[in-house]
Amino acid sequence: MMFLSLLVFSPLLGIVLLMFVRKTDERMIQWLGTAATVPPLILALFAFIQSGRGFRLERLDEARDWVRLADLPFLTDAAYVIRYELGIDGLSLVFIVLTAVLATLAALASMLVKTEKKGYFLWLLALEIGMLGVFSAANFVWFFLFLEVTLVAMFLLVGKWGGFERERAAYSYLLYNGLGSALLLVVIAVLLARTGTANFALLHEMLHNPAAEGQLIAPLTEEGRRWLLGGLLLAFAVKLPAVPFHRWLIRVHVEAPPPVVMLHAGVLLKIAAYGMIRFGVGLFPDEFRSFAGVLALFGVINVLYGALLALRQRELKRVLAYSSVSHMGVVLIGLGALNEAGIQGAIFQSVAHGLISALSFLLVGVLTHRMGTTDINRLGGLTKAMPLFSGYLLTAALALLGLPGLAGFVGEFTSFLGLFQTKPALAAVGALGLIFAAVYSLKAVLDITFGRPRDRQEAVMGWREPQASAVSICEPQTSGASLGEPQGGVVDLQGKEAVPAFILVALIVAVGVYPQLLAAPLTAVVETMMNGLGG
Amino acid sequence: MSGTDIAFFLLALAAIAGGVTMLQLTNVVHMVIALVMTFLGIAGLYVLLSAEFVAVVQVLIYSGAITIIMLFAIMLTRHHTDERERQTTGGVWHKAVAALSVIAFGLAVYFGIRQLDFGADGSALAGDNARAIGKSLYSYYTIPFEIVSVILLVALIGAIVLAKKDGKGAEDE
Amino acid sequence: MMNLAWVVPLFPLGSFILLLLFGRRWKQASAYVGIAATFLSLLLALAVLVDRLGGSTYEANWTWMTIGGVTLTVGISATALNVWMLVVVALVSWLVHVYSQGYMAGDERFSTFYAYLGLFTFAMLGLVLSPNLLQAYIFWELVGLGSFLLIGFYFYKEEAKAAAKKAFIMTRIGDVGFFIGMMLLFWQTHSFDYDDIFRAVGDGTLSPGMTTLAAILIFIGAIGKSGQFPLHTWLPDAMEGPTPVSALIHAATMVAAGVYLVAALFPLYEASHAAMMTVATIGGVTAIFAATIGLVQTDIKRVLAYSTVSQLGYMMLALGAGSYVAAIFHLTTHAFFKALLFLAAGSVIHAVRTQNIEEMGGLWRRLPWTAPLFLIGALSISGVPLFAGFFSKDEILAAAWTNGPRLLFWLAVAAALLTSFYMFRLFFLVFAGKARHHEDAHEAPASMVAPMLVLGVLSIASGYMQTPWFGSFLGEWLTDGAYRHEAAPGWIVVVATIVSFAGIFLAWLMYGAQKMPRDWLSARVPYVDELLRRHYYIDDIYRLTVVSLVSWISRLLAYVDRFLVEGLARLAAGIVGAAASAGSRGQNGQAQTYGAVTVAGLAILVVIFALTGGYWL
Amino acid sequence: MTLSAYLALALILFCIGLYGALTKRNTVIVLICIELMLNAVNINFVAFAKYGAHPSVHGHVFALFAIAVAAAEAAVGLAALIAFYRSRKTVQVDEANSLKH
Repeated sequence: MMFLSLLVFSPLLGIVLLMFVRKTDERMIQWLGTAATVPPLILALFAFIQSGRGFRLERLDEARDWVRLADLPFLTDAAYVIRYELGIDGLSLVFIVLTAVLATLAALASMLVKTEKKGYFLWLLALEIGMLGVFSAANFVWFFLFLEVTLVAMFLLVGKWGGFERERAAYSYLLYNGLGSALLLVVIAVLLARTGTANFALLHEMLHNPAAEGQLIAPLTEEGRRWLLGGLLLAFAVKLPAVPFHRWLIRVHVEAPPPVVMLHAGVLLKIAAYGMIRFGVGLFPDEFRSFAGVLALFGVINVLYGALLALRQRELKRVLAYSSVSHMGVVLIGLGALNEAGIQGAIFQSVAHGLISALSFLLVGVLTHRMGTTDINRLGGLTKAMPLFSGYLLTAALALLGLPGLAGFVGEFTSFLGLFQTKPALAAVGALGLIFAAVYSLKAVLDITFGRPRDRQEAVMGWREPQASAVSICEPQTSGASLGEPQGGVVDLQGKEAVPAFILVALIVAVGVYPQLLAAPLTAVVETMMNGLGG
Repeated sequence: MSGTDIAFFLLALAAIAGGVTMLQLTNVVHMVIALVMTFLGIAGLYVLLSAEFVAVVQVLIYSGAITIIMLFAIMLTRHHTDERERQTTGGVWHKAVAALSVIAFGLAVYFGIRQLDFGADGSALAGDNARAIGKSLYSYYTIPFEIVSVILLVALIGAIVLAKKDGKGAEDE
Repeated sequence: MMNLAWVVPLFPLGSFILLLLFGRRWKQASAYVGIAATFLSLLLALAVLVDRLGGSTYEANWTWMTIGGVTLTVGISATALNVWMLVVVALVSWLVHVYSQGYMAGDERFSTFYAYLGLFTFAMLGLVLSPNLLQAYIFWELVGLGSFLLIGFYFYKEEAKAAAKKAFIMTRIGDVGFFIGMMLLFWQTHSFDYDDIFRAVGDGTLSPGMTTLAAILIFIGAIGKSGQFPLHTWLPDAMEGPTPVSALIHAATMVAAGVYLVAALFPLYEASHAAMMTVATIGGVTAIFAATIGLVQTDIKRVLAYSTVSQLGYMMLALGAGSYVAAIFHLTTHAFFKALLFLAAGSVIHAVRTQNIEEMGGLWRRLPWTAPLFLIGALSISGVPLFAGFFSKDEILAAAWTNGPRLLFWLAVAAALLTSFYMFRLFFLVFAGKARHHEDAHEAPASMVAPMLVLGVLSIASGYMQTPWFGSFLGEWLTDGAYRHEAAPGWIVVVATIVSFAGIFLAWLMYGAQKMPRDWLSARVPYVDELLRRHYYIDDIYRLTVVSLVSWISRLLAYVDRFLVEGLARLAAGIVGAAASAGSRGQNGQAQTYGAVTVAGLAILVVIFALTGGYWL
Repeated sequence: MTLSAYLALALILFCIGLYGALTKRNTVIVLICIELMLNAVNINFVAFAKYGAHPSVHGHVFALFAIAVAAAEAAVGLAALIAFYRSRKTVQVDEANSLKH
């Protein structure tokens, strides 16, 4: 079976074909780039539907020899062999589908990108390969390789196609995430050295089965495991990001081109959540217990910190950036709960926030294109001129604040449900974040869509309410008109732009109304993990 | 104490004495001469280790060829050497760090090799080892042997290119 | 028909979706979709009610989400209370749908309005059918959404924007209390189902402390939604929405959801004396508190809004005093007469295009339908005998006397006096006296009058479901026959009657006959007047405490984020940079120095390995 | 004699060579010290060939290879030295410091 390889590397076809397209043929590039994201989408949906009908995902596993590091007589045959291994379970599948869907929608939304379109799509497709690979890898080394592909692709996408301060944002991204990766690499290297394998299933077996303990190249003490888990969690905390490692996220959200942020906030941040669940809970369940309290505490801090800072921001992208910080806190809360509800909640929250932030940034892209700014002070009353757009924006805000019936609620509810059963007092404090979420998202969105309508000229020319004192302590406001100058008058969402927005809203509502859709493939995974945790 | 032991100690003493003398002397030519003693001592040790062929090669290459070209190099480059000039680089710190590191390294390795003994006496090696080496070189080690010859050729050409007076430099003089 | 109860909320949902998709094309015809949908809901709800009266019951659950071994469900539960609420909501909603066709005619976003109404009705119907807390919470928030959207319907008005935001956020504060309480109950009982929770309360699985805590936390949700003190300030502001919305959401249905919730969870509250006392106290305080503010308001809708807050306080007081039936009874009658009052007010506003009662007057002749209907509503809310409000209010006073603290009883009586006073102040100012430049004021179209007529009838008739004279039909049905009328002393009825007439008389003296100066109060105790006009400065207190505290913390965190966190990152980067430049200065070109350092490093590694044997960790 | 005696001798010579290579100022002497280190290694090869776990002639062959490479290294090193001397008029190691900062 080559199914997974096909799934992961199918965007390569698009990359190859794009090479032959002339740089100036933008229509063709847009068309081809979007089409190239469709094969993985079809394959992912096919796998999702099949698994829903009882297909066992293990049958998709692939393995091939790749590198043989050492051939020493006293080692067992499998030791120090790094294989090309792909394999998925319900957890990966959910994220793969999310990635495939968002990649296609981001490619659609990229029609607003005007400069160097060819290179842009090449890297966007590379980014998709990396993301799909991360979730399909069944082996630590390949996980890391794919992770680095996303790092490089994202760095270039931010650095070349971003806003005014794009280079700073790109370096910030690269530095923080590079450090996280380095830490991850150390952990992977130590694990590989001690166990002789990088395969998740084998590692799991070796670390848990007392009988397999003898197969370890060298013993791994209790303390050693705790250090490894600590390193792992720290690495992913940088990538999640947890406060105080969140500054890069703000810059990337503000500076990166909106379609790229759709993928970044939608999928890349979730890699950290995926990593914490898969490796943290999966490989070191016993040690994870001792970290659970810290994780939950950081989760609550993230939630409140992000929400409180989002209150102050007067630029839509910043509000969304801090809300991302806040929402990632909910993921930590779910993990910190360390029970079925919590872990499921963390996964739900990841998916839900993926969809919601994709929707938000899709709309941010349109807003930037139409008004040339996302500065809340310069906008207002958009419902008049752009009723459809405003409706979608309001939906995004409502989803962001966790309105029941939309996806955000399911994630928050399930995560908090988990934490309330282990640390009710902490959870109660964290629940206050729900209030702040309502305040910041409504404040930002209502200021844009409701109230006195302002025309585009006013927005661009820099009309500003005389309340400098409120603004002064915020960061210097960048208008971030990265997608070229606004063109034409203010027009509402057009057909081609409305399609991705509609799909996202439909998904958000579907998950919110009937979460079992998402819970079904996860049941087996969560159960396995809970068994690992010993009840 | 057998004769071999006495021979070993004498040769070892010669080799170490040559090295230490080299470190102490100030005249460059004297230093090279002191090292010849070491090389010869090592050649003797090879004989003790039943490696006559290697011993001969050692004498030919080291005591002969290499020493000679070193002396040539010294003569070609030597000019107004002041005997009182510093013979070593850096200050006290540099030397201390170097010495300490070397001693620490030596001690650590010494504790590793102190007890090393595989119990083999290697008596089978005695005798016709030149023939054995020849067979080995032209059968088992053919490819490495060829590669070494290429390396020597490259070194030869490289040395010529490097040492050749290049036109521009000559004009400057 | 009972097993079709789940279809009831789906009609308005269908209307919402259809109007969202095609409303722009249908324009004014959108109203018919909404009216038809709610009418179908009403018919089906009535059918369910008939079934229920026949004694059948029905409960159904569907899987919503599985978490490990736990399955969370959504479903419907046709208890007496639920079915009763279903009918009340469906009825009022249908009437408001009909009324809006006239009131909102010509509005640019006419179809959007009906779509939102549909969404709200769906959520409200879903809420009252909930068999478990989780579903209740979901629909609880969704009704909040409907309310938010409709308050902000006139989006271009800054006040509407602020009011919508405030409504959502204030109720959210309450909702978080609800959320926490719900979670605590799940933590203790591993279920959201009402039945399981009541069982846990009954067999002592739930400790008394936890019961009290959860009950009070959930009550905070009710405080937010029902506009109880101290989270009531959004409700008067919510009057920025179109008047039919005020009638439906902010008078008859959504704000009563808090009362419904406490009633639905009544066994939980009954198990905790402290929780009951809290409910009663908050209710009583709110009743008198809001009534006093209502005395001085000049906006017709705001008077009614404060009156709503006050009446909701009554219902809470009844619940706290243990009289579940009285609360639901008052909820029902209040839904009818307050909806009537709001719709009549809407008709007045429609006629004179202002909301300020100081600018109205002498409208009795000009509005021949509206004025008498308004009078019926006013008489009913004032508790004048033979009107619906009289019976339900009497029931509450009796309950407060028998079970509650004496103080709360007297507060309720005082509130009743104030109620009839401010209602008739309103009546006299608007309809009596001489006409003030409203020559063009004319009666509203039939589509607006007809719903008011229905409500007018109900404002009288609904009282006879539960009277001391003809039997307690409602009470027996709601409690499955276990109801016994509180043996309250007969003088309470007399006191209530006297009080309501006293209020009306006082209002007549001041505003009708003008025998007493209007500034009687403000002239004597100006600061009290000022206090009332400023709504007890509650908004200002919030602005100065909670809001400024949060914004202060937020500002502090912004500094922390910008200087401390960023500073630490810069520091780390600076250290690396400094180390790099130091290291580059170490690159002095001396090959032997490099060699020495390398060898030193090698030596250190070799020594470490020699000492440790190669492995540590 | 035992293996460890030869190894110890080789170690001492290696250390002498290493110290000299790190501290001597004259480039020729540094090169010679490196030759000394290579010789020390050769002793190990030959010693293991006789006293190692598997006595064989392979050690000798490796020693020969090492000598060949050392010769090549000496030749290239001295050629480089001559070139350096020609441009800088010096053979002192510490004056060859243009590659810095």
